[in-house]
Amino acid sequence: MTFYAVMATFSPLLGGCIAGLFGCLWPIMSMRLCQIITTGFVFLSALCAFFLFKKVGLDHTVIVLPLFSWIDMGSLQVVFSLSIDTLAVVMMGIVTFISALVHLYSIGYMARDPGISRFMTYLSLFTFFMLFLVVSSNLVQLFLGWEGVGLLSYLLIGFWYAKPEANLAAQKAFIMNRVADLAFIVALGLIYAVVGSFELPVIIDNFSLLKSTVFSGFGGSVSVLEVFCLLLCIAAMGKSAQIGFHTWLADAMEGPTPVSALIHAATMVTAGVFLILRCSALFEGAPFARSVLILIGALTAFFGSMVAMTQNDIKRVIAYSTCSQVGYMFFSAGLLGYAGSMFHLCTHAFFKALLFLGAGSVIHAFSNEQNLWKMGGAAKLIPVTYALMWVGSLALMGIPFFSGYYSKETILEIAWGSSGVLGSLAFWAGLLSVLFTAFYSGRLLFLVFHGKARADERVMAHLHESPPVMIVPLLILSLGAILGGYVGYGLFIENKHLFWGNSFNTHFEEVILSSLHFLNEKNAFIVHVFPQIMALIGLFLAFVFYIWKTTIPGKLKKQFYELYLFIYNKWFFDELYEVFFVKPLWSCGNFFWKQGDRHGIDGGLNGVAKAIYWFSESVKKLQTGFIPHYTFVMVIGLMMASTWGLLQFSNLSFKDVFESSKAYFQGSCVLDKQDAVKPCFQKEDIDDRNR
Amino acid sequence: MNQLLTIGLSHYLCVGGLLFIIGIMGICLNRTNVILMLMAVEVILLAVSLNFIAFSAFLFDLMGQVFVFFVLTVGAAETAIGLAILVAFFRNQGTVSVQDMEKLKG
Amino acid sequence: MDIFDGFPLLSLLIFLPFFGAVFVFLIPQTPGKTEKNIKNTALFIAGCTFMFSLLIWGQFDPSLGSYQFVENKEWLPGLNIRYSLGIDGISLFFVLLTTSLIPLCILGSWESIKHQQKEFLIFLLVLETFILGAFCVLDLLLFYIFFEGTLIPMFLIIGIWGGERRIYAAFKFFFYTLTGSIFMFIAILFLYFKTGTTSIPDLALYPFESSLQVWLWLAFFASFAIKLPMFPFHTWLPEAHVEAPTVGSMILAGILLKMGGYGFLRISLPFFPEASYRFAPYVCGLSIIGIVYASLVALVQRDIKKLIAYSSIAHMGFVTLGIFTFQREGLNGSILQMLSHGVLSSGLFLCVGILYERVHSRDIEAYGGIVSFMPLFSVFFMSLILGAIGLPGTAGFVGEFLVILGTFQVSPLMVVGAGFGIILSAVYMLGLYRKVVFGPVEKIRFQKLKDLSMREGSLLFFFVGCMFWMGLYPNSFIGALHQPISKILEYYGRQQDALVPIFKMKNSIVFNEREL
Amino acid sequence: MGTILRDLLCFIPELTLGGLILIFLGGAVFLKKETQGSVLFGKVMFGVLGMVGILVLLQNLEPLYIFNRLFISDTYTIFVKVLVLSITICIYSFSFSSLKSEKVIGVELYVFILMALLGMFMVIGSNDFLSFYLGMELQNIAFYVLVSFKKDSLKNNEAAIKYFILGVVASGIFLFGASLLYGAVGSLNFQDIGNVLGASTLESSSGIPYALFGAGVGLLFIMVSFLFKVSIVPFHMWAPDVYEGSPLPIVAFLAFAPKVVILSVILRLWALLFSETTVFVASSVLKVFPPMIMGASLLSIIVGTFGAFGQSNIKRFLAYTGISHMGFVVLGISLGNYSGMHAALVYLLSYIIMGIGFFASLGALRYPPGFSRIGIVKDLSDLKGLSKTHPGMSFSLAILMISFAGLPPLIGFFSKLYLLLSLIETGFVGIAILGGLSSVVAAVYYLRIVKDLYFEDAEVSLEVVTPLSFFIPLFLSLGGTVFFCIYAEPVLLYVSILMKMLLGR
Amino acid sequence: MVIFGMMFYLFAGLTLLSAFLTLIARAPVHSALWLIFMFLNGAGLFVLLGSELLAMIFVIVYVGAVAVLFLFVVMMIKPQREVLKKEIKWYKRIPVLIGIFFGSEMVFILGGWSFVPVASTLDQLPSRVQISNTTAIGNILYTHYAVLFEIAGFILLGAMVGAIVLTKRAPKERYRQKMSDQVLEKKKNRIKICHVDIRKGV
Repeated sequence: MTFYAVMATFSPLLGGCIAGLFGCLWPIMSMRLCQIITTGFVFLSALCAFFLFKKVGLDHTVIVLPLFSWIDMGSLQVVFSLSIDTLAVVMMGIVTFISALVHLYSIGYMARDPGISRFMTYLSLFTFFMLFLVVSSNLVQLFLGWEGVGLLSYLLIGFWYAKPEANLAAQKAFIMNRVADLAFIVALGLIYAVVGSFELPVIIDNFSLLKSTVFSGFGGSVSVLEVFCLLLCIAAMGKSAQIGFHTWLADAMEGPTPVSALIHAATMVTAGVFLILRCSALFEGAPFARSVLILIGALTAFFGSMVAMTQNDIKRVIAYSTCSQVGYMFFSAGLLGYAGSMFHLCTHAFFKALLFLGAGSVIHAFSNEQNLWKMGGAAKLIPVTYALMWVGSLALMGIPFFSGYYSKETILEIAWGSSGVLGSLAFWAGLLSVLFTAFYSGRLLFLVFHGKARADERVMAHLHESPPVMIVPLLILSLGAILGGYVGYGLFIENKHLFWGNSFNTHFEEVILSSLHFLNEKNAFIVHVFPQIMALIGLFLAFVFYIWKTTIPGKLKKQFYELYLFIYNKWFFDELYEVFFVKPLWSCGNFFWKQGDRHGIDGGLNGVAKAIYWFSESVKKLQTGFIPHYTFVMVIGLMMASTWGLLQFSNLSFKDVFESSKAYFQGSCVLDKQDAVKPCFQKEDIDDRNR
Repeated sequence: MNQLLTIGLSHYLCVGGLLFIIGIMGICLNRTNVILMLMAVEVILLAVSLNFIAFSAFLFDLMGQVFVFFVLTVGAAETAIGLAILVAFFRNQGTVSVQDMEKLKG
Repeated sequence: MDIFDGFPLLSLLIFLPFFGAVFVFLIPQTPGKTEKNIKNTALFIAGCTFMFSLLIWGQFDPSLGSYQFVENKEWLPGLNIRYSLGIDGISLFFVLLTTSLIPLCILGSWESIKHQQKEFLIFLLVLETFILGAFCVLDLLLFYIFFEGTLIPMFLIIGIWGGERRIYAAFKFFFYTLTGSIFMFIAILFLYFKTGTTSIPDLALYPFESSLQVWLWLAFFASFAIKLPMFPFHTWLPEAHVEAPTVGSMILAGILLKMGGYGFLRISLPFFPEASYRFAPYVCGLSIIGIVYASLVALVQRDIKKLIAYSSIAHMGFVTLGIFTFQREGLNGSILQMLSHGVLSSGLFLCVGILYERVHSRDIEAYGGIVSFMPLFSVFFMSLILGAIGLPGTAGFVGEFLVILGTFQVSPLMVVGAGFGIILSAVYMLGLYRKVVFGPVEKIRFQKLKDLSMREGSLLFFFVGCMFWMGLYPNSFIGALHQPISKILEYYGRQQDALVPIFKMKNSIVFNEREL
Repeated sequence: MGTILRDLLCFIPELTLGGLILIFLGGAVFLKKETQGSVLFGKVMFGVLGMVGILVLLQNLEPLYIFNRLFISDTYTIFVKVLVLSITICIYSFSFSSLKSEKVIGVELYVFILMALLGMFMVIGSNDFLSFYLGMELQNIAFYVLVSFKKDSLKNNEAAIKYFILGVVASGIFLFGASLLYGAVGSLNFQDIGNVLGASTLESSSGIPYALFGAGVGLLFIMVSFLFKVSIVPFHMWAPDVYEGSPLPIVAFLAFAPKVVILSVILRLWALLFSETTVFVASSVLKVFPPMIMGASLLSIIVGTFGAFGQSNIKRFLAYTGISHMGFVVLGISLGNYSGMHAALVYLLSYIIMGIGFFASLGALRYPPGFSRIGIVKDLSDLKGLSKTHPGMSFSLAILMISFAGLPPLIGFFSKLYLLLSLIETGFVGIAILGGLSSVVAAVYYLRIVKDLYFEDAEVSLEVVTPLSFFIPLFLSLGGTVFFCIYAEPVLLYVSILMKMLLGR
Repeated sequence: MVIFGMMFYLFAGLTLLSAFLTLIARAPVHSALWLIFMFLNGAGLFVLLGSELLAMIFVIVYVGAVAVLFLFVVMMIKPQREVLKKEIKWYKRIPVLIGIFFGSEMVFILGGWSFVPVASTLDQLPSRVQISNTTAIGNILYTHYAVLFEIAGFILLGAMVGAIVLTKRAPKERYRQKMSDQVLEKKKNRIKICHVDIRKGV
């Protein structure tokens, strides 16, 4: 059993290292061989993951395998280990499965690219880090995987290093993640200060301690648990590109499409959700943090889908749709609907990957053209992709019998079921975003495949179906998109206690979902049927706008131009960050360097140097070379010494000096043998002489 | 009256001291030529020998006078050397005035 | 330990490079022919010093609390100043850092030093003797002699083989450190006068009264704060780095900065506990400012070396932060941070040197698209940049992470300041990498750039390998550090609860009683 | 009659010197060629000095007052005489060739060197201010002539006049002080003065009787003339000009020999008058002297350091550095206690060791024939780029500069160490810090020379003239500088013997 | 007794006056003459103090030799009358003040001179009545201070040699005929045959 666990986690690393070492650094292996090795290893890991899923998921066992002790410092023990429970095994399954398909797909997609072996190594290393993150039991190991994933996404986004935009986007993504990870580091510090260990089970055992220790500052008192969960929430937002930290996701589309498919659809963005679910036990004790989650999730869902409507680049549309779908998962997790959010995560992985890879083959077909307004009328020319895109979009929109319907429906039910303002806010935001999702996916389909061909003839002539190596993964994914919902619902939602037993507490979810069964007739309609209607309305609107009366979008845009601009420019977040963060930092840096170092500290030092030089010049001027001056200085020295000496000698004050000299003038010391010895100036001696 | 006329040791010492001061000031205040400085040196030596002899007389000890004897010889020797250096300087410089001796400074 | 009991191991280690330098000095300097074997002999000497230090590491027994390989001989007849050597966990790793870096520097200087090669190698070996001496010595005055001794060779290296304003930089470097260490010298003499001995182990136990401690602490602080550039005294470092030759700045950043930190650990903390305790908030404040200040200034630098110099100021800010938290994690973190910074910054400077050899310019704008010509170099440069950023799995992370753990227990606000520094380091480091390595190749003159030669490749491989070793398995270092740190923290342990709340919110964090 | 013979036996070195002076003068008469003769006499000079050295060492060791207490001969005098002799031999050996290049030729030169040596021997051995005065005058006259030997250069004459006048004023002050002392104490013998002044605790009732005033002032005047000879600040004005004017070998002789002699006499007086107890006893008249001399020495450290800071002329630079180093030595002496004097002597010895090496290497550097300036190198900036043309010479110069700057591990550092330690032991921590900081400022200009040597490239390619005899002093001083930290016994042993003899009275 | 007092004041006054005038006199010759007058009065004072030998020696050595030497040098150098290059007003002020202050201090010290109880055993010399001053000095000079006497001789020798060395000027290079070289001169190193092209010049 442990063999499978180790093989599942570390085989992508093995594949990546082999391809990396012998593919890029010391290129003795051919490109083809690299692809085969990496894809093979990832498939092997997928196989083991599948086997593990059967073992752990179905037989409800938990595997814990300590690897080596990273830091052992008496009070601080950090031991890297693999601990696989249901949540981990499900995530492993998804990650390895999707990654295998993406590897396969990218063999075809990146065929003519010179750096294919480098690309494959990055992909398999990414898979390894994702798996390492998923299987970790302590927060430091999780953080290591977390940063590894961030690094690989940086490398992959910036894969085509020739394009300056790609580099900028990669750097932006990495820095945005680092900003969020600061919260993670502070959380680590906090947890260590209070609990003293990073092991998740230990932390969860100290739940009561965490709840009781209180930060009493700035007015009210905040429990440590609340702060910890809040920090985790910020970290998750960073990684899953939620409202505050989403700007990097759109720019990440600079990377190759398989990258977007793997990273920005299935795995990395969901790492944030995984973190929250992993620490779900803690979130129960942190109501404020949960409400933040819900708010952020709902807002992102609404924001993502709205912005996606106005994007012209096919990949940006799908990227913003990911953003909104992850928003769903967030607020479902916030509402304690863990199973629902996990289920939506799985189904979303499938159909979003399908959509991305489909978009990839579309771009491939249109010879690397990404702008929607330069495509059109490709339905007949690339019928298979067309069909698959339809499957993906339908699943995305949540049309019944497709996987999206089941998971989105459960989430909306949870939103509706959970009491409180936030629950209903989440529900209505979800509902609105269902409408927008339907609209933009319909828009995407109609612009690409229907209407007249807006691309120039050469592109249209060259338009052809993608090679089988790209189509097969698409087909498999479409199966998942279609069947995944039904199969998953049975497994994830029906007997959630049994399935998720060891990962998180699904009791609350049970309560919410059961409360839905005896809804009155009107509410039941809203919960069960209304979302589907909204989806159909959205689709119909898209059909009207882009097939039937193609002039309407133009008129609408002119009429609400500011609103359009506001939405198109992603609510001006980029410009906001530029003004509030980037500019002040640069000016601050300049100020410190110019004023601080140049004039401040160095100025002072050079000042001292000049003072020394001036003083030495004045000493040299003292030496006038004029003999009387020299003797004059000697006399001064002599005179100073003797006066000072005299004062010291007689420790007399000046009065005494004056008085004794007066005595001198009255009677000088007459010398004769007898009184040669007696000092003249004894006071009584003078008196008797005068008498 | 006779109080004033009985000459004590301190009278001689005062004369010696004043002579010494005059000698030293002679060098300090001298703006003209070096010869005056050499003469001032002679004045200093006279002052010192006066002191010595005054002490020797009042201490009834001959050490002072022997010292003056040697001071005298050394004084003569120094004057010789001083004038020799002065002559050498005069041959090169042409004048003996103190203000010309300012090449070495700084 | 047994077979080497009588044998003066440490003295041999210290003076081996010196004798090597004398040997190199004696090799006749006929141009062309002997160039080769001068370099080889120097490398051979540095190599066997490294082997020797590995032997010492092998012999070292981490469980022993006291100093090991102790030698004690009469030195100056009049004074009770003895020639005593000995190393414990902390100085062991610094010795290893030195002995491993110097051969690499000699290898690194194979082509970059064109004129007067023989003198360069001699100064290098003499410098190594002084550095090793400073780390292995147990007598305060000897420490001062070796501490000061390093100034002259470094001054000459910067001065003779440096860039345009090398003289200004060499002078500034020299007199900045000299003024600081004059106060230390007076303090050492005062200590000798007060206690009658200058041996470090005895002075650590001597109970100084607190008013005296303050003055002595300040004197030592003046010297160490300048050497390990803390915020207000750091302006010499960028100058020295920009003007020093590649190898010079490798040594300067790699080892010389560590002497300040080592001084704090070896002298300031154990000798003057109350004073260190009183000044801890100010030092932590200064180091936080240092981190943020240096990172911000690094953002706007156009010269690569100056950027890396400011980044090393920020990293060293972590070191002082870690030391003055008086937590076990803090101290471990600061030592690991010093070791990792030693490896990282010398690696980075080597990369800059390699670039400089090919393009002869240090201005960032002159670069772009290196990766298409030098892919291998870009990979090594990337891994070093990641180490500098402090990505988990690399050496940079371990140090910073432990320092943050330590600082958190003293005051959470400072952690935010330090964290801000970490983010900024990511910004300017990646900015540097993007501008230099990535980007389109419009600067035509890169056509003839060739990738890393075998020598440069192996050098960089060592740096990267060492970095990953420290990042992935730091336990190999922490084991040996346990005893010395607990010795240092002996005094501070008791003070645990009476922490001076620096920026701490008025919280009632109830520290459950953790064994220290 | 026995005593005269015994005294004469102890006086043999001085007598031999006297005889040699006469022989040299006689020999000079029969000389045909001017230059060829001086070479011959140069060789003879070596042998002579060696012989005198042996004679000095043959003296008996236990203290002996000769010529009814005018002179004294004990181990202290022997050691100081040997020290002075070795200094003269070293200076003479390296300056043999540089004298010719400075056109200072003629047999009389050796006569006056011997005369100066005779004067110094007398001063060291003197036990009475009278014999001290005569010895000092003999030495002065010899130096007046030596300094003004190059009579055709105007600068040299001006320096000679300045030295003469100021020297005479100083000896005038000395005489006046001696007369006052004689008046107060009645005899000029050191022992009598020691007994009268040192021991006499004064009745505190009516204050100090005026005679002791006179004695105090007299001693003060004498101390002033000593400080003049050692060029301490208020009386240092002559040093820079005389050093710049006179030829380098003479400057070397002037910079070391008289200072050692005077400092040995100061130490002897100090030991007599200031035993451990009386230095700061309030009642003694002598409590004035230590603080005053400490003030003077601090002033001279500061003036010396900052004077040398902007200097470009080498000899003037040497003058100012000499002043600052002597300031340190006198600072050590002014502390008055055992460790102070020990530190002062160590500092003096290390200054001599380093100084001779420095003078030797400077003396060897000459301007190339076609250059605007001729003879021995004059300007510090001419040293630029010496490392490229003469690596060996520049390396030795650099070592000496670094040890002058007081950087470990060379001898300069240890001398400063002893001094600052004794300062701190007597409680003057503030002054120790001041001393430290001034040595940092001093390090600036010492390292500026190292900068010139190594970092700059050459403007003028200097020639190096190194006769065989040049290497003896250079290797001696380099050896002393570098190996002090390893094997410090000889220097410290020498100093401790001097101290034991001095304080063991 | 009175006459002694009068004589003292006469001599002392004249010495001080002449010392002052030597240093103030405009022409160096006048100052030399005043110097001679000063020494005479000084000798007078010595006689008053009872050391007539030294008085006489003073007259001979100083007045006879040294002052005359001064006159020779003054005649040789003929320095112009006092011509001041730069007249500095302040220059006169401060040293004079210092001088007066120093003088008063000196008088204060020397004025109240009193003898310390002489602890050391002075070699009590016979009172001045029995032996004349000259014989007394002669006695101790050649017994007690014989060595110093010799050394004084060396000092004078040094001074003399020094004076000669300093003032001796090397004889001018005069071209003497060397008969032997003239005789041995050969033809070839005197005449050189060189081929000159037309209109080119050597």
